[in-house]
Amino acid sequence: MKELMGLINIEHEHDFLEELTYFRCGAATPFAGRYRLIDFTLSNMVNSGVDEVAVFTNHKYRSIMDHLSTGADWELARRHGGIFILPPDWNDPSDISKGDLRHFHNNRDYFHRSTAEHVVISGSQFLANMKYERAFERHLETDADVTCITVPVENVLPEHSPQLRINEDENGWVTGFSNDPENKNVFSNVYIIKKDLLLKLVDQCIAYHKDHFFMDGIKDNLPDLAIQSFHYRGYTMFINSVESFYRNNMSLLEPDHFKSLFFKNHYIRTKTSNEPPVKYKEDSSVSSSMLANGCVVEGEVQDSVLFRGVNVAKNATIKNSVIMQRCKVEEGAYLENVILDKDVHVSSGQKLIGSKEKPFIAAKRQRI
Amino acid sequence: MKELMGLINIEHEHDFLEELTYFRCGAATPFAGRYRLIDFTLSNMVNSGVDEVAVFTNHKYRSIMDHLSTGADWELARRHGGIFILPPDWNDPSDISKGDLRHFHNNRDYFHRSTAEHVVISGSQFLANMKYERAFERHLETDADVTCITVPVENVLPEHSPQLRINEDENGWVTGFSNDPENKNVFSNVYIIKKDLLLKLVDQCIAYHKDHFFMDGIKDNLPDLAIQSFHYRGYTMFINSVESFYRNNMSLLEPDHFKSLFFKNHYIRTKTSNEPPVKYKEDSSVSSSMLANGCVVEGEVQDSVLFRGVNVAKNATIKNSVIMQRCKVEEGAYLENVILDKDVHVSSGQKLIGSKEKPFIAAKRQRI
Amino acid sequence: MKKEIVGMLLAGGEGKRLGLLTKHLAKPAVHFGGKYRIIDFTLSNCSNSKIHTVGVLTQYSPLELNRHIGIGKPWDMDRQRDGLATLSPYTAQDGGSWYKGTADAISQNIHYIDQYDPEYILVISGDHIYQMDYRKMLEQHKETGSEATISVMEVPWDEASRFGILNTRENLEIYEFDEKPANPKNNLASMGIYIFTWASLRNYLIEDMKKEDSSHDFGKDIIPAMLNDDHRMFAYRFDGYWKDVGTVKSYWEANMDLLEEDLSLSLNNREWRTYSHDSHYPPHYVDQDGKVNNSLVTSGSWISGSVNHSVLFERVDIGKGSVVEDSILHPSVSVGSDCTIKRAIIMEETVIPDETVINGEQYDEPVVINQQNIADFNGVKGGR
Amino acid sequence: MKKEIVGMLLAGGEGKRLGLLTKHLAKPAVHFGGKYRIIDFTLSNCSNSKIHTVGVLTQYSPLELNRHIGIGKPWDMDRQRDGLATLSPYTAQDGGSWYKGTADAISQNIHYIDQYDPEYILVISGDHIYQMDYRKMLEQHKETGSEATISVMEVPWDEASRFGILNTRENLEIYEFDEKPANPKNNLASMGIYIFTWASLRNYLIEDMKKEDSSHDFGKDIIPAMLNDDHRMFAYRFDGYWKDVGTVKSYWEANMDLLEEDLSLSLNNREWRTYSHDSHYPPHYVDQDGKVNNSLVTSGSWISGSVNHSVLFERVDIGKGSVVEDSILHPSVSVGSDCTIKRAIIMEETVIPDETVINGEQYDEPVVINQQNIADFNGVKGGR
Repeated sequence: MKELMGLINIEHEHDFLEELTYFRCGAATPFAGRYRLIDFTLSNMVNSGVDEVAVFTNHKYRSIMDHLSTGADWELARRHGGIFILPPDWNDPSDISKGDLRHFHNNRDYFHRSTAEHVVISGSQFLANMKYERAFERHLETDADVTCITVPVENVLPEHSPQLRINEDENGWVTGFSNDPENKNVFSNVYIIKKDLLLKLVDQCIAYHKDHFFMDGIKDNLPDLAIQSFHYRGYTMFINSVESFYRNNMSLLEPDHFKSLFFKNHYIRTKTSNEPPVKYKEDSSVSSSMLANGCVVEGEVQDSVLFRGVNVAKNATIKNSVIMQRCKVEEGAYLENVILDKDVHVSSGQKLIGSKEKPFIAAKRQRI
Repeated sequence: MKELMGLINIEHEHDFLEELTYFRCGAATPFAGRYRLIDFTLSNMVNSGVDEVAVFTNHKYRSIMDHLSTGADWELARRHGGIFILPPDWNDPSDISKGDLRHFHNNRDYFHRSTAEHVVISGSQFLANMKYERAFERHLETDADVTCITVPVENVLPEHSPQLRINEDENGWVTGFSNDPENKNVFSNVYIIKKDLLLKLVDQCIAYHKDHFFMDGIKDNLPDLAIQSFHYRGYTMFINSVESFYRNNMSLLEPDHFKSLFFKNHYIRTKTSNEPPVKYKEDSSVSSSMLANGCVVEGEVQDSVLFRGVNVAKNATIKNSVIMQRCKVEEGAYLENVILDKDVHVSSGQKLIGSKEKPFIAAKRQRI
Repeated sequence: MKKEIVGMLLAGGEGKRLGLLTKHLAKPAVHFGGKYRIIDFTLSNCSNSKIHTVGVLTQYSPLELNRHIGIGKPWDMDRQRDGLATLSPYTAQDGGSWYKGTADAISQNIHYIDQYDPEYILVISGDHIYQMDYRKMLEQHKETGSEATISVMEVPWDEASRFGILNTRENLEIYEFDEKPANPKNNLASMGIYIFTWASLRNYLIEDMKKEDSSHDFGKDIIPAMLNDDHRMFAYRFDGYWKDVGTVKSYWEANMDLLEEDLSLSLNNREWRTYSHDSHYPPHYVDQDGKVNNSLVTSGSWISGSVNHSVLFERVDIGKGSVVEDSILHPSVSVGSDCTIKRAIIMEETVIPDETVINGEQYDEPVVINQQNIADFNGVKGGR
Repeated sequence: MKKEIVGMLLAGGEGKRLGLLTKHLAKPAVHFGGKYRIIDFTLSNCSNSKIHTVGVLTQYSPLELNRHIGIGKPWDMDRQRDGLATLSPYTAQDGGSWYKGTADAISQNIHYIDQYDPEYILVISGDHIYQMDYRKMLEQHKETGSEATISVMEVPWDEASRFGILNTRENLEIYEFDEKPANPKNNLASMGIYIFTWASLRNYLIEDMKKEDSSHDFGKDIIPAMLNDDHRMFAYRFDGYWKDVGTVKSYWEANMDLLEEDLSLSLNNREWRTYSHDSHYPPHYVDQDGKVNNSLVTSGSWISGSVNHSVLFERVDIGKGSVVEDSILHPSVSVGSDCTIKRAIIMEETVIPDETVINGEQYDEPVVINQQNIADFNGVKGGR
């Protein structure tokens, strides 16, 4: 099998999560109890046998560096290959590249030093538990220049609207890209491309002062390229707004969704920690909720996501909420439709209620 | 013993090495066959039992990140403590700090989470193989607020001129800082400070819009602080110009200097590699030179420093030169007073001659 | 490379009284406390006490134990010149021999210890559950100028005859060691934690190796020999939680102890963490029918039934209508629907069919269940 | 966790014929080639062949060997669910036993292999020097549909009677194994590198364990038994450099071979790196009186004398006026001034006084010197 190398490119992703992304980039947003958004894509690559992955980061990259660290938790702490976290640090005065092309241009080494002939490229906002093997096989069989992974959705949701839609012929060849809201064939922003072609398109984009590799280099070159569309039909999410973030956390609490995402395929890897098991006390009452290790629960938790190390005191109630790492909810507090960022401390007797459409959000380290 | 934490602050160091620092910061400059400048300070800290070290980097920090990586080669890849490479990545719109105070302000966490009560702070341009234990003992004994390590030099060299000079009384208390060229008591830019005081001075500097922690926070507060001067009398170097870089490389080739720096104390740690032993062939002729692993030598090498993986072909001659990693010097080439950066390829028969005062420099990856 | 103190962790015992639990597994590697193995507690003690040079002596079924400890990464012991070393029996030019007793295991590895030229040596067992700062014990050892310091805890007088009792003077200097005395003179029981001055112990070990009638055991041979020679030896008092998990019953009790509110040992203590490996399982899920009280539950589990006063390891499934009480469920145990499980220890990967009833309350010890013996214990539903 | 192929690396042999070199050291851990240990070559072969699940079977004096291999970091084998495992002799409920032969060592670790449910198993020794892509051998194994594939190299016909010779048909199918045949029918010698189809080997191992008269050896028992049952077995031809460093002479020769210009094995090959640990010693230094030709010299060394056709490990000092020729100097050897050393192997940390003369040319084998025996070999200067 010809080998595949990976690239996670978050240069063009904006920080959509209001208070939650003041100090971290979108890709580093905590999700589903113990993960960050980027874990899903990175795990998919690793689980597909990709053992070199570069991450093109934008600003606020410290959050990504801290999380991914050496890559050891993804089995990517290798002497050769492994993970390459590439923040923007460029010092070539003669460099004329723009947008994400600056990354491609300044990190050419990454592509040259590998023997892989194809690259799988992804953002961080499309979440699924999938392997790329089948798409890659198809890519090779059809000898496509590029293979785009698409999701045929049943209902178009708000988070689909910024995604490109793909038109294709009966053999899966892409005939057009658009943002047509009627088209339910949603592009996942994951694609496989021949490495030689990638390098050629990078040169071309730079020469013509372009600033977006996919839009300018691939989409606008469609007439000259053979692009396949590969349909993925498993459980998927697009997270690109507070609303989609909250709704998808809640939606994951449906047993079927939870099982599809976490138990259907390989496990999603994330940064490991030292948290002990969850301690349930005498009077705890928990239902339809997921709890990460390190929590201590004495109160009531319903339809909620608790990250690592959350403390829920006696008679406290948490409903339809997302409570991030090490939050403390004291006696008698009542939370409904709430998102608490890390280390928030809710005092005894407090009542916080948001709406399903617009949850109440508390930023990191607040005391309420 | 009260514990000591470390900080390497290279924010105010400029990239003095012309072509050699176009793409790397000064602290990452290769030196003495297999090291980078920063290795000396970092090793001194580790060899003194310091097991948490932060590095405040400036621009071009990728070179530092690549070199230090997880810190494993310095035994600093720890689950708790270890190394913290902190590039400038700040996103707090309310932050009013300036200069290196931005680092101190945005990385307060680093100081708070440690139980150490004192911090040893250093730049990267002062090179020695020393332990800080004795200076620290003295710091505690005298209950100094700050202890500055100074070097009483015999001959003032050009590289000493940017360094502060220290006046002290008979008990070692600092009475003044200056740049007086007559004063031979040169400040090494290494000092130990009480952590509480450090945090207090940081607040004060920020409140008054200062931009240089040592100059504004310590030097200008001398009347209010009890500052000790601790004399270090071992072999030392200051590297802050091409001239001092080259001269000190050459000076290290004196057996006494080499032994003082490398065999008198602990070993200087650096990034490990996989290079095989140096292969000397039939006709090689080498004298008064240091050679790092991975070299293959068939020609003549005199009074020179060869980094890892350098190839010296038959009848090639290298004199008084510094040849960095993986350079190839082909048959019959003649090099004298030359600095070659990494991966330079000198073709057969070429003649490159610089002067002792101004060596010939070739930037990375050139073919000559 | 000189070290002040080197730890020697005895992890080779068979743990016969743990029955099925140690049939194919070294006792220190037995699962404990919802995500740990027994040895994690002593290794974490070393790490938290900043003793990073530790030899782990293994002999019995060490495969999983070795895989678990590796080169000690979770305990920050993966170091270049010191760190953790696994010391298993080996052959040399004069042949090889198995470790014949606790002291013999150390004796056969004198060359390992000598590499570090230590002043002191800490000898501990990998099968006790406790959180202890060995540095404090070392400080006392140095202050008293002892040749040996033995950690002790007070036991109720009426139980003292079940322990190795140290008879001490008022200043805690030991003058006599009583193994399971019929009429105890004291109630300070040895916890099997020793600090020795290495130069002194080294001689006793070499002497002991020569004695054919010796059982090569610290408690039975080395300590009495040292006392006999009137060496200065002190007891070190420990007041915290300590438990030898040597039997199925004590193993079960120690797990259940973790559910107590005011235990001095806490897995949630951030100043004294218990380190182990972490998995990549998702957070556990309690569905709308699930009910959990007074229990530990770990990543990857799925609770549709009722769990009370139990310890559940990773990836445990509890089916709808099932009731789990006073039980310990090892990793990847799957309990079907409408089961009742009481006072049982269910071993790794056991699949329990729907409507199974396992009631350990009728036995003296909690029952240990695996896939092979499950039928023997399956009672009739409602027959409790 | 399923793996296509698992490597089993035999590293427990005593290496008696290496004499002093293996007195306190497992043979695979003996220093080799200026900065390596013998086992680095096979471990690097595994790593370069992308076989990352490897069990290393140790038994004899494993302390340094264990420290060297750790959890396999230099070879990229420090992985969470597979990677490198050290498999030393252990006890189980039915007691314990030492590894009695190459096949027995594997048999006692069937449970280790079974964890990975492999299709194939690679059996190699930790005491051969060669660079080989096991994937190519595996490809042939699959293409031919063999039960066993044995790597072979051509040896000169007149030496064939010193080897285990495989008699093959034209397509390389093996029909007979001749251990040191008086009248060899073939000149293809077994290199002790086997790929087996695991399901098949597993049965033979279990059968072999039951045979009391078996020596439990691959060459003597398993292969003949398989041939006897008419299994499909093929030879795999290898043309590169291969050397068994089983004697002091062959050990010395293999080191000297590294100085050859056109050896097919190269430490400088960036496509097939030989991995090991690296040290923190500074670059080596050749002073104004130093002279080095045709040699390997490593970090931390200091050369003031003359070195010719020799292999110097880390931190070796050669004093002024000394001459070193045809010799191997292990780490931290210090040679005083005005010494002459010829055809000698000087062991770790030996300090050689000024004016010592060691001339190994007068002996059949190169001399092996350590601090204890140096006086026995010290000749009179000029007396050569």
